[in-house]
Amino acid sequence: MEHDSHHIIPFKTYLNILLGLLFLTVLTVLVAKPVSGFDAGVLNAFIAMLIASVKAGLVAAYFMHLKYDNKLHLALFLISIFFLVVLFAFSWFDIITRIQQLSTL
Amino acid sequence: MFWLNKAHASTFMPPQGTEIATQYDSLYEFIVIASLISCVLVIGGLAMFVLKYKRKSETDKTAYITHDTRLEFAWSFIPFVIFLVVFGWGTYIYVQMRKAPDNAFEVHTFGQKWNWDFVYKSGKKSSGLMVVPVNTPIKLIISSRDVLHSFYVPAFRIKQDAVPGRYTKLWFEANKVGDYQVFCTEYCGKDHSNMLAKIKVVTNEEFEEWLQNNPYKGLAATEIGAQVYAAKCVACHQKSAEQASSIAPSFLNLFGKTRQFADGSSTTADENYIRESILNPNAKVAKRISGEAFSPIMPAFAGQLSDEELMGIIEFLKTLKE
Amino acid sequence: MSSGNEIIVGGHKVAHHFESAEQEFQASKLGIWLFLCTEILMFGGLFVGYVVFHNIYPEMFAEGAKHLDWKLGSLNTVVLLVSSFTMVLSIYYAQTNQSKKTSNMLLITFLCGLIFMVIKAFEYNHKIHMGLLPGELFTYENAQTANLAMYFSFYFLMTGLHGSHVLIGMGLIFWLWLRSRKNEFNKDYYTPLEIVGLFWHLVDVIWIYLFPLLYLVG
Amino acid sequence: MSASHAEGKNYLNWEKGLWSWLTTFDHKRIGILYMITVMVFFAVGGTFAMLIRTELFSAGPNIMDANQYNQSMTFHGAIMVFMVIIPGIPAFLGNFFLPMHLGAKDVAFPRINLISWYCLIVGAAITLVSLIYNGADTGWTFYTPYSIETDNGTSWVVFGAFVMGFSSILTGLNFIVTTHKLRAPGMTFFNMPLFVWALYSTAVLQVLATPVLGITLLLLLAERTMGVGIFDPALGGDPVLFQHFFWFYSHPAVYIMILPAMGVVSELITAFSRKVIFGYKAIAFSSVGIAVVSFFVWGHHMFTSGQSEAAGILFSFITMLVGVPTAIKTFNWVATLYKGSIRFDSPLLFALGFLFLFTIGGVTGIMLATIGLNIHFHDTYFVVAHFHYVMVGGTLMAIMGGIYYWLPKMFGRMYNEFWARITFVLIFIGFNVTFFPQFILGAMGMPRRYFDYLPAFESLNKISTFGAWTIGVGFVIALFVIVIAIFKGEKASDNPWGAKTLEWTTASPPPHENFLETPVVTGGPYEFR
Repeated sequence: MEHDSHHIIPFKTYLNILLGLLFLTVLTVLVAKPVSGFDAGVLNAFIAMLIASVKAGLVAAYFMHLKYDNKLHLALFLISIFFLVVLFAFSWFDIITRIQQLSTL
Repeated sequence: MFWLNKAHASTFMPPQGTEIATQYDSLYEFIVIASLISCVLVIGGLAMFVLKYKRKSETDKTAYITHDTRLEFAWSFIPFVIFLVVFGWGTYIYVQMRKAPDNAFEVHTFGQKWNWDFVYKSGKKSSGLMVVPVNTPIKLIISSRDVLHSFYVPAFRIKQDAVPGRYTKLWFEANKVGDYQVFCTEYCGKDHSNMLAKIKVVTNEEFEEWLQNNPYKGLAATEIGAQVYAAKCVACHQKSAEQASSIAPSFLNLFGKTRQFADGSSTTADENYIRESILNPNAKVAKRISGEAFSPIMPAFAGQLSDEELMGIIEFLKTLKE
Repeated sequence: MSSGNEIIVGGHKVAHHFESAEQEFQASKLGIWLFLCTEILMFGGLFVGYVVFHNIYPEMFAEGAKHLDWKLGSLNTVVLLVSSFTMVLSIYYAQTNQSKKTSNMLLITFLCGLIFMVIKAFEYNHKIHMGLLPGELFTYENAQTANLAMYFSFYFLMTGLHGSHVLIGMGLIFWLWLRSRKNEFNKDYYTPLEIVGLFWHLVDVIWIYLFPLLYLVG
Repeated sequence: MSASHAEGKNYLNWEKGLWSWLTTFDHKRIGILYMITVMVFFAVGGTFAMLIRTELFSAGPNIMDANQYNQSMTFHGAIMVFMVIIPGIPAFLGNFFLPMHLGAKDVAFPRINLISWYCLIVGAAITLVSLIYNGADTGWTFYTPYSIETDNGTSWVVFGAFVMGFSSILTGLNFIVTTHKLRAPGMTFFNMPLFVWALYSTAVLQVLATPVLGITLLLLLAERTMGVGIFDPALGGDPVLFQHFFWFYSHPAVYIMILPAMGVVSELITAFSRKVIFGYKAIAFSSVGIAVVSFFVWGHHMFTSGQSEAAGILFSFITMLVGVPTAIKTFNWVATLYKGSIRFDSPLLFALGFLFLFTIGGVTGIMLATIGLNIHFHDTYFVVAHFHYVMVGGTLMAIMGGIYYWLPKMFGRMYNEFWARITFVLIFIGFNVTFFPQFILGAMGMPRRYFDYLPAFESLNKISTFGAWTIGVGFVIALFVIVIAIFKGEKASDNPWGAKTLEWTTASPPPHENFLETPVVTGGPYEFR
């Protein structure tokens, strides 16, 4: 436990992660429709969110040390995201299952 | 169980105005009885243990019972099964409550601070009173002109919020002729508790006659105005001298007077001004006697009032002089 | 307190109710992680609102995104990523007892935050000038879709809340920089660096999502 | 150890003067600060309750007009929820006893603990500023669009609630870290008293749910100042989405209010029956289970709101699942009494009162969870009666029992048993007289938040008002009993009840760092053998 939490990640790893993040930033800009005109249709948002999640994962795992840290912290991180998904999922479930009623006047 | 049925229906719950209300009450009675039994078990057990195992001396030894898996499973599983039964039964009733027959007669219902307006497809309008035929499915298409309201008929055991900007629905089929109370159950401000209405269930013939009938037939303009005032205006606009706490200007001595507005301009309160103030109230917002502007909270009445009714209000205002 | 058993590790006095410096360090980290959870859920509320209305009004959001400058957004992304990198390096140098470098990295991190805010200020200024403002303040006249004001409500609320976190983070990093110049951090005691670092990275992670959502997908 | 632990020194006289209290980092002193604040707020909220009930004594205006009634109703709700019940048990009893139950010297972050108290005070002060701007009349639920357009000090109440949210978050954060990191040697998770389990579950809710309330209130403020339109249908927004956001916090908040009370009851029942708790793990896990499931049920507040039918049925189903762990707890408490050695001191009376009222609150909860039945009961006095049975009958009973139980430990003095029993009788009977008729009123169809009502409802309302006055008298007497005990009570021994949890092993009142020597734990918390 003690070893884990004070784990020193080598300088080179940090640098590689930064380069990776910058590369992904360029990538997400390049595949975005408003910039390049490249249109993946409904997948546009999906691709952008996927790249963002990979970036966020890199930051969390290395810069925030989750990869080497107490697993409780990782659990907390995931739990908070899970409850966020719950908030969205139930609210959205309500909105899409509403039966639209229109005025008949 | 028959006597219990009677007792509940006549004492605690409102009269049953629809078939669904009868079904509702059966489930309600089932749960009440199940609840009574579980309360007797829990509270009775509690009382029994407490009395029986009263402390006798300071050196009493108590049993060291940490758990009993079978017992604990039983009292988790049995409630769970009961809850599932109740859930299934309740959902069955709910689905019937929500699914209006296709041939239902439609009445548009609008909530507005603080009264209910009903509009029929024939163009007939009514405020605070909905007249419907007996033994006919009625579908309400509900919306609100300002904030949230909720249309609640205890005798039919139904309720639905009126949400501004969209339409919600509700249906019922009254099986007895009579008057039924309507409440607003979503808090909507000062006169929330006075936002009442009546549903009058009549025979088909009476309903047809009511639908054809012009309520203003033979009335003078001022009398029409007085009726519209009582239905739509009185909640905010008084006929007496203006109080400091009023939320809207008084109608007393209004006509012909010079009005001061929030933006500094002024005009004479003539027919055109009054017409504009009703149809598009926020175009000119009046000031209080103290000089402070009223809040622009009045909903626009464009499309709700006929020319006859507008004329009526103007004539009625002319009579409010002191 | 005049307790006789003070524990001093790396020049830092461990608070009286902890048994060891390690216990204190672990408690602090758990505390900041719980705080980050609250941040995630708080920003999350806005994200949920954004996604809900984006799905309801896709054209309106697409039009809104066109009014944002993706070049400035990308630049800001790079600035924040670099600042995260320098933040993590300051911890790295503390862990390896190179306190001069620790303090330099903190200064660079602070300056990156400043650059981010300056660029943001230019963007805001442009939007305000155009009348692309939230809700009732919206005065832009050439909107193609209804309710375009809502897009800018989200834009200003999300970037505004994020910007206020950047400002708070900058304040904290400045405070750490002052402390690091007094050589307060070393391999045995760098808890404040770790805690502020985690906060700063979370601010970065939130921007990582805000950037594509607002500027690219729309 | 050191001079501070000399004979006769305890946390009360360790430092002197008002300033030492306002700047203290000692969890016990902060607990006492919370006790005083919560009591003051309870008096204010209770006064509003008396005004409401007096106004409703008969139909028509009695002592106030509709606007004043709506404001009383709003302030009663907001004060009782945000300033009394949410901080009530966790921040007052929890602050004092959670570290002692764990054998710790303090909570993990004493400074943050004090900041959390100041957040509550500042938030409450901001709320009161609204009174200058004509009060607030939205109800504590702040439903849009009414809360957007109403023209008064609502923004201040909203902002005050936002600040008080931080108080709740920081307390929860502190408790989680303390439970994880500061347990005494041998204090495993399953050696912890059930009060700690309950507080831990509560803390998880406080940390995970409150931020969503925070952002919801910020959005509401933005609506009121800039008209951002997210919840305003006139600008393309959705008022029902506000309710989703609001209840995502406020349903778990209901459990923030009741879970700690369940923890207190577990302590009281074991201590006064001198018996090991029946089904320790079942109670502990049901606390956690309730906490988790409570995040999935918020839509049962919205069955009639314009939410979709499918969502309503789903929420109704999940709500049924919460009933199971709640039932388990109740049965386990009753089973604990079996073959015990029961002494009828007032803390136990309050615990039994809790069980009685909570059972009624629970079964009516099942009625409300049933979507078909809910349609008729929603927003009527049935709901009002139900949540008062759970929150007042539950939480307030537990607070009163907890205060009497721990008073000898907190202040080293005993209360007057006779008068304490009188308060129990008055509060218990008054409570049932007040709220049981409200179930019937609700079934008859009387909507809630009504300033005026139809004549048919009058007689039951009269009974209810008499009951409310009885509760009022009960609490006034209780205040005297407590204050007299603190200053004039007989000296109490270190463990007057013969209870087994760690706080009773140290002096009364406890020394500055709780224990002269860090305790070493070898077994469960209720080892009455």
